[in-house]
Amino acid sequence: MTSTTTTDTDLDLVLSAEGITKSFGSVHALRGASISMRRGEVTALIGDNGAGKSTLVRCLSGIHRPDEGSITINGSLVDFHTPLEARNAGVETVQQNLALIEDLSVWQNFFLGRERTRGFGPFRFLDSKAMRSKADEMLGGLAVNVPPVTSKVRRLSGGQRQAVAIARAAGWGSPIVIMDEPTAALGVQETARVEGVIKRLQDSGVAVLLISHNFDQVLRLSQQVWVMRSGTAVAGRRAVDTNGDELVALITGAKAA
Amino acid sequence: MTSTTTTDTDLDLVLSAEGITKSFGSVHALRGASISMRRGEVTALIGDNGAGKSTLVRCLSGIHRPDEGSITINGSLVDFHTPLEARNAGVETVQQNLALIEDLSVWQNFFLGRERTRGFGPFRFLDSKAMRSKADEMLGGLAVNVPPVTSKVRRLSGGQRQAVAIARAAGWGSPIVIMDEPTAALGVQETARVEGVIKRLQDSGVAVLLISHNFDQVLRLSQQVWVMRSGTAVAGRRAVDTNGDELVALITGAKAA
Amino acid sequence: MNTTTTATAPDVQRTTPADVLRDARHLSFWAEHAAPIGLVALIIVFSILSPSFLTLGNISAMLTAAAILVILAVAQSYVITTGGIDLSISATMTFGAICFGLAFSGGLGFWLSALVGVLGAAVIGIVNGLLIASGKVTDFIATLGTLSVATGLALIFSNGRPISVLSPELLQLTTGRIGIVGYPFIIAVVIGIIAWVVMFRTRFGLHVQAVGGSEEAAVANGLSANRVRIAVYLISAVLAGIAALLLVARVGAAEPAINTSYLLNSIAAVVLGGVSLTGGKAKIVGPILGALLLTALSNGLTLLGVSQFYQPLAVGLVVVLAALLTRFQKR
Amino acid sequence: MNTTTTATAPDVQRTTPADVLRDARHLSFWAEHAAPIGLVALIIVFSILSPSFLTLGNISAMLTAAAILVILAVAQSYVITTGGIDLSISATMTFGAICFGLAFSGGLGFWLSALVGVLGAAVIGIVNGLLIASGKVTDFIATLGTLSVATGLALIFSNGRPISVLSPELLQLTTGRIGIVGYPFIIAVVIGIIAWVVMFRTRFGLHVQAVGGSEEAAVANGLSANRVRIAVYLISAVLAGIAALLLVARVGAAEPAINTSYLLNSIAAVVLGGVSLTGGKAKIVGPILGALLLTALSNGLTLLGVSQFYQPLAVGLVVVLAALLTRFQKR
Amino acid sequence: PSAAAGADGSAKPKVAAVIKGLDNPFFQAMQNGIEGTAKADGVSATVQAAADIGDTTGQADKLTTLAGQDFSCFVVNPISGTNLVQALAPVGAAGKTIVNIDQPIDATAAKAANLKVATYIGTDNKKAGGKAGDFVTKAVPAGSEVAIIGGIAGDVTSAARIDGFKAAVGSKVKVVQEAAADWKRELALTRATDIMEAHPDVKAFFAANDDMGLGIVKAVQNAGKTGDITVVSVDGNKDALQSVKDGGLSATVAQYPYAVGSLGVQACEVVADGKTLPSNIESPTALVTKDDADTAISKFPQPFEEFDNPLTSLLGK
Ligand SMILES: Nc1ncnc2c1ncn2[C@@H]1O[C@H](COP(=O)(O)OP(=O)(O)OP(=O)(O)O)[C@@H](O)[C@H]1O
Ligand SMILES: Nc1ncnc2c1ncn2[C@@H]1O[C@H](COP(=O)(O)OP(=O)(O)OP(=O)(O)O)[C@@H](O)[C@H]1O
Ligand SMILES: [Mg+2]
Ligand SMILES: [Mg+2]
Repeated sequence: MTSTTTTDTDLDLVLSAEGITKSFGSVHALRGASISMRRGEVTALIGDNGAGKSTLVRCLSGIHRPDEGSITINGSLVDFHTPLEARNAGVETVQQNLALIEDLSVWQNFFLGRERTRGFGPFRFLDSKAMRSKADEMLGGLAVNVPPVTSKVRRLSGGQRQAVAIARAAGWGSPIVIMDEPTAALGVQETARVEGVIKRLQDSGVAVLLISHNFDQVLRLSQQVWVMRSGTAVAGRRAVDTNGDELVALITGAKAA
Repeated sequence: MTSTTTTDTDLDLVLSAEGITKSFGSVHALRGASISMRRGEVTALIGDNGAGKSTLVRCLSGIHRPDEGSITINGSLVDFHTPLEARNAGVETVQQNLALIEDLSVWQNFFLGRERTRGFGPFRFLDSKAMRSKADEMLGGLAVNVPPVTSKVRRLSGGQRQAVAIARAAGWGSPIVIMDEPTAALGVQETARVEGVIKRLQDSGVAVLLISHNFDQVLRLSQQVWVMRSGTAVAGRRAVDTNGDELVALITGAKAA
Repeated sequence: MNTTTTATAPDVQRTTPADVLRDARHLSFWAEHAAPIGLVALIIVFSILSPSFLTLGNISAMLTAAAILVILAVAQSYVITTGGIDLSISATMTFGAICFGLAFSGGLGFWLSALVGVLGAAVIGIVNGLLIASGKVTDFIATLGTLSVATGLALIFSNGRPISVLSPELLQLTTGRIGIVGYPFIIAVVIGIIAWVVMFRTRFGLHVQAVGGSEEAAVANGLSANRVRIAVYLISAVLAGIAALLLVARVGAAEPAINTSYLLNSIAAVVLGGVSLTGGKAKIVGPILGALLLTALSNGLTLLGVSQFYQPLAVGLVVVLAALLTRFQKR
Repeated sequence: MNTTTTATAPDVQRTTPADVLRDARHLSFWAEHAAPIGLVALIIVFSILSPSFLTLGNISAMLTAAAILVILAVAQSYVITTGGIDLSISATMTFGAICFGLAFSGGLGFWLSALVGVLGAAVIGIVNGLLIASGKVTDFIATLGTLSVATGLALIFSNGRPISVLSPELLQLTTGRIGIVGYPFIIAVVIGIIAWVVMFRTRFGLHVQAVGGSEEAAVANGLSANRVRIAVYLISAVLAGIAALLLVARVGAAEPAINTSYLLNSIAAVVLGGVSLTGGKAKIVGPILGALLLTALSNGLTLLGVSQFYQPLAVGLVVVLAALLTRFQKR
Repeated sequence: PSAAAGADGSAKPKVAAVIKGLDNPFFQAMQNGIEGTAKADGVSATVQAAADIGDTTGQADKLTTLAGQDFSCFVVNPISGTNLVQALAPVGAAGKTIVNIDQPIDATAAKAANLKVATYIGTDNKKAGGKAGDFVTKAVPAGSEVAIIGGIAGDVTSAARIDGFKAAVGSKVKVVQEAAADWKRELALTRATDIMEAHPDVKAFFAANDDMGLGIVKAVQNAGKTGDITVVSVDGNKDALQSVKDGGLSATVAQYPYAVGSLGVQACEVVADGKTLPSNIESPTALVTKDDADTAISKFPQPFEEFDNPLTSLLGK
């Protein structure tokens, strides 16, 4: 925590992405971005609109497949074809758009894609009771004020939704949790709650990747900051060694890294 | 600018809303909110998610009709049935969702609802040349880096879109401009540009209503701050008389106004 | 202006029992239940106007007549839940019937022929699914195309002629009954129950609803939207194939004629059942009741001897009225 | 890891000429132009296979035969641009034809009867518009309902029998021609031109596209989405009424039979013309070419003596292929 | 005078036929009649059909397409009395032969369009309905309840057959209901079942075509009333004849579509030979009951009773 530089041989490295490129038709969203995350740290990813932050996150969480580059998790190379594979490798993500389904209930959203079933053979039915109580417990454990897990997401306010999405990502004990602008649309109270969750995750040894436009938040919460510009990570800084002005200069390109 | 209280008899009052209520089915979004705006000032509206800020904005801009309450503009009562009426009364709004149409070009979006035509009688055709050059001029005057006005909005980045929406609202010389979270998703550079636009509007005598979750921004830009909680404006403060901590306390209800 | 309005409790999202009651007095209550309410209303009206309407014989006849539409409505409901639509459903049924008829005349025997019929229909379903899921063709156009293709194939295979099918199993299927309920309706109900259990009690059903609710979110949560879509069109086609067997059993022949009315009625039944065409909200019982409603409407109008000219008018009015009700549905 | 990658110029949004060229080599170029490309391909194939295809007489016949579908495709294109769909379009045409026929047999004379026919159709359009705009009924269901209602009314009014209309004006309409181009196609082209000018050169047309692009944004910009929607369904119905006159002129009688094929073909023509069913992207020339393509397809298959049974198959395959192309369209 | 008529009278006509929808076996038999006779006589013939029974303009379009080619004789079976008149106008103007089969072209419309039809060959649908009506009046006691099931509401053929039926039964039986079953077997079954519920005493059904008749037979069987209820239909399709034989349908009025098609081609040949046609050729219709079902089946698709073909002598065969 006191070292000011990261090295590639760091034993604490849980995730590293090297030279990731990704194009959509003629739009080159990523042009060889490299970042890394360490165990028990909050790593921040900042950059202007369209810098490629969300695209990088989508590559890490299996929604996109990078055109080039490699992703290493706990020392072994991975190649995600689907979000499920990323999940199974221990990467949980809170997408920028939350990825909740409005017409389903809170617990159904919680377990989407990893439902628990009872019965055997072709006769496997949803074990809704177990899932409801587990979802209740997970939300409760985060001490966020949410309505019953049986209510539809459609009836939830923006803040409540964000809480559900974050609790879902945080609740599986995954070693890596990525949050894409989790507090962008949140009010003060909600923001404070989410920051609390991030701190608690960090304390329990999880590596958190936080995307945010809010430098105060970034400097307050993170240990390592990556700055993206035009599809590449142009600079990496230890949070203690930098300040808002330097970050702005790095983002705008006024200062070379 | 140095007075620390607003009074109802203020001659500079350009807009005041009194006791606005609005319900959607069983959801009481507004429960008698009252705010006012003064000429040449930036008025901020803050509050937690779901406090009713956007709903109030939508009432002021003619999208919703309040269930109860009155809106006064330049001393005369108004009752908007459509957004067009609000526009004609001098209220321009940048909605939280920007209200741009992706499949239309920039200049078409600019003039939507107030197109210029040539010809006479039933044979009135769009004067696209005039509109294109006017739109170009309006965008250029704001000195924002945008692509040609003939390109489709779909091809614009988030920041560029925000610029178009703001230029559109700012470009008609309307005395009142409302901006609902104009910088929520913007990066540092884009945010700085938008703040520049707001200051310029203010300098030219326009009354600006700014909704934002960012207290630094609010305190930096505005002269008057209204705090909303649960559908009412619980407090009004002159910006010079308050600080972030007080605003947080007012928003959360930790401190009564 | 500096005076403070006291903040009321922040219960914006809470609904009180009083609200619920007020809602029930409002139209949204009626909207959620357009099909059962309409059905009960029709039954009351018709049984007052015609003494034959509520006789056991007529009820039995109605249920048997409703069986095919019930199955198609369940099929269409799966597709519509994902936000799609299957315009080829009745053409697929026709195609399945012809496949069955040909196999049977070819001497394959009832069970094998039935399998051929269902598999024939399934092929159309897979084509639909692949076009829509992998080909990214709009559901509307893909199934409009396969509607034409299936119709053409049915005409070509059958050479445009009905194929008589006389088999004891088929006869059993039409005439067999338990109490007053004929086998066709029993089959339809069994299919309805299975469809309900699959939709609401299995992972697959949850995934169907999730893809309909938001494909992007579903994919981000590790579901394969393509696989779900293909499965749904396959289910629709297989059910159309089963309906084809009932159709052949009912008339004793496989006919290449196009049944546009089954297509429109299957969609109308689903909408009457309270399912929104935008997807994400699954219902099975509603569409079944919608199918019964449409069958009862046609039966009652015939019993009353209402002129054939007034029947489309009556059906149109019922559909529009029900839709007007449904719009008050809560989201 | 602390080393800096030099930032490249931020040209993420800029498209270079090279990109455009690459795009053209890609499928999106073909997709935007599915209708003209398909039309040219068909013309080449048919004129090789049949010497009669490109004779003046056959071209003239094709154009006349295409007139009604061209008008309906233009009508449907307006509706689809707002993101709606008009399933009642062919039933409205039938209803308009019956109104015209009744007025004419009632002795109102050609011009007044024509007005009655168009007004009759317009009523259905207004009902559609009110149901969809004010009643907030899904377009699909509202027009499905009025399809039934209009059919019923046409049957009731005509007592189910065709009404012969023998008028010199009508005869003139069918037989008159300028060069090889018959009056019906000239009328269709004039309607197409007016529709194009209105769509792309007037405020109303811009508003139609805006409402289709995003109703919410259009309303926030001071447009009345309801008024636009009602207008669009009214336009669709009025054009269907004009098509009804051509229909009566062609078959010499106003007949109460529904022409379902016109409905499906009008939608297919619009989609072939490169218009997406989600709305917001207006096209007029494309749908007209789509209508010509479908007419040429049926004409060519007839010339080649292809059996009736293979015709739906061919149409279905063309629709699916064109849709597969269109999916590569750029957004 | 036919364009292709040679001086020696041995010229063969080039025949184009446009008939109703091939989704009905009736018109398939008609097509077979045209093609079979053409082949036997060494005449070239092209047959096109409407997509379905409601496809009036599509049929006209097909005819227009063929009109532009070098056919010398057009055999047409229009869907309605008027729908082909406009399309035929250029054919008539070019002096080509027009032979009208099955559904008569509306005389006033033809006159208005200056159209000369060489001959009309066909069965009066009204007469066919009449034969069915006569049969029913004999088969059931006077005053019995009778129901009618027609094709698509508003269809011309259906209306003609039903009108004929009603005229024949007059007031001898009581027509309790008239329903539409869109020419479909399944829908006829449903309608008949419903009608039997509403009118348990119904003694006879008349269906406007065989397909619907077979559906009604099934409904009667399901209700266990086989033998108690008389079912008559019109067409004389193979399935229907078989059903008559097996005791399902009580009778069908055979219209011999094969013969109609065949006569159409022969009429073209007569004109090509430079001879004149009678203005009206009646093709046979016959009521087929259980007694003659076997004969009818063995002769199918030819008429089972000898009939006087005026064209045979003209062709010198
Ligand atoms: N699916 C896609 N198709 C085409 N272009 C895309 C797609 N996703 C992203 N892009 C483009 O890639 C670039 C990077 O987008 P990205 O969403 O990664 O930016 P970001 O850094 O997350 O910005 P923000 O701060 O606004 O969220 C942008 O120019 C965007 O338009
Ligand atoms: N059209 C609507 N229908 C039903 N409920 C609505 C509608 N619009 C807003 N609401 C509800 O009204 C309340 C106030 O919403 P509003 O959008 O005004 O909040 P806000 O203060 O703008 O919040 P944010 O900071 O998240 O933008 C919320 O509970 C919201 O769910
Ligand atoms: Mg992003
Ligand atoms: Mg808001």
